[in-house]
Amino acid sequence: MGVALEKFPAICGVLPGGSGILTTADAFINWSRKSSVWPVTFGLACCAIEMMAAYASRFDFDRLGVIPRPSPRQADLMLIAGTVSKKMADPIVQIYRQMPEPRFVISMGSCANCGGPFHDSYAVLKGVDKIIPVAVYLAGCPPRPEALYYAVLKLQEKIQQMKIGHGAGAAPQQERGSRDLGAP
Amino acid sequence: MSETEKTPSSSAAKSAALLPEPVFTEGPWVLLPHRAWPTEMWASPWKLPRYRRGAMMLAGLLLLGTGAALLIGEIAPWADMLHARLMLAMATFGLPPPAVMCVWGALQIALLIGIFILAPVVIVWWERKISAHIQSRFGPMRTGGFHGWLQTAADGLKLLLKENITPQHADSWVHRLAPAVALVPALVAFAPVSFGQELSAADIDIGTLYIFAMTGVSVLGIMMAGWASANKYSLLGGLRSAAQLVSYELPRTFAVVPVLMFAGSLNLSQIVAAQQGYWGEGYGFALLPRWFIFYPVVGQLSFIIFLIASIAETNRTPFDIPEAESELVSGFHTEYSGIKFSLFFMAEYGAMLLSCLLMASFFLGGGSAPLPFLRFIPSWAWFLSKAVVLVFCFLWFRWTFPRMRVDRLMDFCWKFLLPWSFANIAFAGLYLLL
Amino acid sequence: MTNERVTAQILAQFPQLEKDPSPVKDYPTLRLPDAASLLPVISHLKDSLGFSYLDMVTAVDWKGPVDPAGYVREERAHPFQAKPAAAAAAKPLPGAPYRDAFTLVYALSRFANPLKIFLKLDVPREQPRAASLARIFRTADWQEREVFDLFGIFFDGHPDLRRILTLESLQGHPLRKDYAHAEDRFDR
Amino acid sequence: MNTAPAPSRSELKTDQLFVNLGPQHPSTHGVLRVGLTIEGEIIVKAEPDIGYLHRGIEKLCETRSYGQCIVLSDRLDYCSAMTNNLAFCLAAEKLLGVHAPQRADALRVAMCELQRIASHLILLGTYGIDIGAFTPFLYAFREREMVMDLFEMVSGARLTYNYIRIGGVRADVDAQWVARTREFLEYFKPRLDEYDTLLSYNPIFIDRTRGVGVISAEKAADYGLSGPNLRASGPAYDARRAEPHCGYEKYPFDVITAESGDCWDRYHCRVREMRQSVRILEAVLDGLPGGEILAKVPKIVKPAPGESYAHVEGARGDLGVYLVSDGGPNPFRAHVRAPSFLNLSILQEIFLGQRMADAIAILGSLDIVLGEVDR
Repeated sequence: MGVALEKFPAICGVLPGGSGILTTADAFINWSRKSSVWPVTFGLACCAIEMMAAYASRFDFDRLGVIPRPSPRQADLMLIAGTVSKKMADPIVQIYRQMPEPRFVISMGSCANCGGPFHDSYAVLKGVDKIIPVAVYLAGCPPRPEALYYAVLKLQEKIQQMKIGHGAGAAPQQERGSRDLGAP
Repeated sequence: MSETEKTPSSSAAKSAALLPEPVFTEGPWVLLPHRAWPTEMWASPWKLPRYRRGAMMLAGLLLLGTGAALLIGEIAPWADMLHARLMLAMATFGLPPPAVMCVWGALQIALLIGIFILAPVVIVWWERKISAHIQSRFGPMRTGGFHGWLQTAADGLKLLLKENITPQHADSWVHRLAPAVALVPALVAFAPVSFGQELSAADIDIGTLYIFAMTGVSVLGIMMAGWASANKYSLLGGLRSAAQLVSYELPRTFAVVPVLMFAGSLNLSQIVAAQQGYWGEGYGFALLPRWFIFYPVVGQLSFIIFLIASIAETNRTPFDIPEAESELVSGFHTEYSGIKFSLFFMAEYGAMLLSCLLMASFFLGGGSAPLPFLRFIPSWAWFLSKAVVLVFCFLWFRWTFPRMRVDRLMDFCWKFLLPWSFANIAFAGLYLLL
Repeated sequence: MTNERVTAQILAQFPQLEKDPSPVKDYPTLRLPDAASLLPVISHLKDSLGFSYLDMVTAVDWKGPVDPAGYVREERAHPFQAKPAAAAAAKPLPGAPYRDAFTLVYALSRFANPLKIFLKLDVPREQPRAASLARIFRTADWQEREVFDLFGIFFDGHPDLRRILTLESLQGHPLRKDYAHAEDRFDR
Repeated sequence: MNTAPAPSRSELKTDQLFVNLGPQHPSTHGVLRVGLTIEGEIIVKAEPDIGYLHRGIEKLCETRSYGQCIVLSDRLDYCSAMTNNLAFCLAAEKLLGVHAPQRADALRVAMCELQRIASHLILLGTYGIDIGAFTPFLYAFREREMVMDLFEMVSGARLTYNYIRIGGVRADVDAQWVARTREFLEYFKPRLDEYDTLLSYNPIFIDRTRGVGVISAEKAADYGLSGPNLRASGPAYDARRAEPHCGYEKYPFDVITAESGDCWDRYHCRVREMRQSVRILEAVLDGLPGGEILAKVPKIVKPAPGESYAHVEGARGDLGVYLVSDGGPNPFRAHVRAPSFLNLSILQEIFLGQRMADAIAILGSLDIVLGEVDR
């Protein structure tokens, strides 16, 4: 399917009214992508508890169509929920590489953003964006589940602006950005 | 027990002796505004307007469905009419009858595939809603407006457009073939199912045998997936599932044997036909429908064995060992992404629907109404509603039970279900003898 | 007082032990004179006095105030701070018993007549070595590994003395006061 | 027909399989990695690999002031931050030689017991998921949210409270909070029975956990297990009884023990402990003393050179904090006796000979929090 999606903008380019088709396709594709953001079940530290709370009854992430998948192969989103220690950095990159395009990362909490309260520790990675590209940064230590909601809504806004004409999809642009990521 | 609650009076008296009277001081901070605690929900849910609204909505939906079914009526006459028109139209073009058969067959197949594709979409959404309501939450609410009814469609479209990864070390041909091998048998097995009066795509005489033969093939797909993924979790999941599916195939098949003995046929339509009528009809009042589930002892036993074995066959909790999330990540489909993963998903839900349809046919009288005065509702509506109730049971079990351990699972099958299904055949023979 | 009775009992058995001049507050604290007496004392405590539970094995590095080079400070200016906070080295404080030694601290408890007792053992900073308790208490296994990881104190007779918490590639032992962090590939 | 004798078990060529459990795995409760060598479904070797969440908290404490260290202590065992606060503050108070006022002590007890309920609820939920029942997780978190609300009322935070301070607590409670807590307790008691019907006495659940991962009392003490993991094996060692802090001796509660030390006992000890927490909470609220909530403590805490050790009964076991002061504003050395760390160390032994599925059940029943294991 990825191939078809890559060729699609070029095919539409030669068709009459191709841009209209592209826009409509964009609308549909983006709607489907933003409506079912599946995060990989993956928690690191304190924020993971708030992430669990967000899945649970009161906050109920399922309302937005967000359900956790245990396997990164079936996930779209990686929530970096907690402190990224240096020992954990390589596994995180590996998990990120196992995810299929399009994939997104929410850096949840101060620790994942910049090291947070452990910013001067010898064992903590100062920001997960040093190893993988991050779509949404979420402040707080830990952020409340409502804040995580807000982050997902922001991510949905971002997805809404994706265009297959720009190569967003199971497509080269993001692949260049992330698949060839040199191991730190 | 030592930890039983102390009576409040004694504990209060004791602490009062130790501590002075409680004093409250006012602080400078602001307390949170009132939050919705579940306490009022537990006190009396019917006092909550949203609870009443939800119940009314469900009742309305039920009435709407009944009304629609009444409007349409039996489908078989419509189909006959359509068939006659088609023959007439094609005869005017001078096409021979085999061509009509081809076109008619293609139409039937398209309809079945449509059901097969649509049913998982609806069932998955319904499962998410049911699980959510069991778990005191809402489930999908946003996608598509009304209660997230388009959620699964969005999921499916997204999965279709996701990158399709074949792992580097995987056996790529087997890896790609596995979802198809898992899906196609589940799809093909729908052919002989009788959806109502004279309503089956292929009314073949060995229908039951055919269905069991076909569903038996899908284990191959799961094993292929587990083996070809080059992932240890997948391998373990695939092996577990091979053992499980092959084992539970036996009690599942033997549980149907009494039904076949009573009906005297392997044809699903005739099995359903054998369950028409009511006990006590001869005396002027209808007590119970002559469904096989109401045959004393034999019927209930074979129904329960068939239900349990079907849950195991469709890899659902408490028998979801092949894809045990907390042990094997996602079991045999750990390495599958995008469309291939969704094919597995569809195969699972298709198999589940098939089991429910079979149970409705074998044990619940197919399209026959439970009581004579309800016969005005068309048979296909009865059939579907029975299947829907059974699907609900499947979902309900899934979200209630823990998972069994793999060795216990095998013990349960070989040491409990299988002997009882044999015994049940003997009971059925006794019953027929008397 | 059970505290004092138990302390007296132990002191009677092992006269070379002494009461610690700076005890852990509220608990009987004994100081071991040399590394050789560690195993006999602990065995005696376990076998004869019922201290069957090893609470804690840890260490203290007494070499002056902590070196700021052990912390990673970003070069870029902090929006709320003109300069990195810990750039200036902490001054040695008067009255603190700084010396060139590690102190190993052992805490043992017993369940019947609950009591906790602390044992201390000084090991030199050069060639820090002590006997491993892993043969007496299995819980010492991981705790000694942790002490080895963070302080670099070797435990003779330990079944599996490897790093447990930090990265394999980490240079030095972070909880030593003179630990200086070497920039690794993650800090860039 | 082939007449050759069937190969005996020893002649069959089998191969061992190395399975990497974690660091990203749905049921390792964080970032634990266990290297399992399995033969068929049986585990023949298990190597826990920890440190994936090592943040160097003990090192960081040496440049943070005592007040700032409380913030770090929150993040140790993030499922029960209150007890961590308490352990650190008790150790610092011993160094300083101050005592919290009576009302502060009562509030500390109340918060710690609420925290114990919240923490055990997390175990109850996640253990259900480990065994394959998803629904108890949602129920447990529904109740936990109410505790979070109560904490939010007094501290403003949901997870990392920084509420217990050196010399007392940060903020007082008012009548509304007390009423709310009572309301919660009344609501919570029947829920415990509900959990028992839904999960604890479910035949499949019992089948999965009874007789699995048995730890004898000697082995538990040998490995330094504490908390419910130890008590499930027999020894009735509870820091609240052995060395009462914050006036625990005034409140009625039973030390919950069990006999067999299997997974079910470890799980059910926690469920029964929640009942005891409810009892303690009711007693605390019945006799909440008046007065100050914070003792006179200098703005900059500079204890005289010395050492102190304080331990409390945290949700996961005997949580101790060992502080050394050199007279400066920062702790000279801070060590945390982390119960999860020691509870985890028994893994390498009890995993042997178990099935893969049981391994998950055992790991879940130990109730580890990686933040505390790795520190």
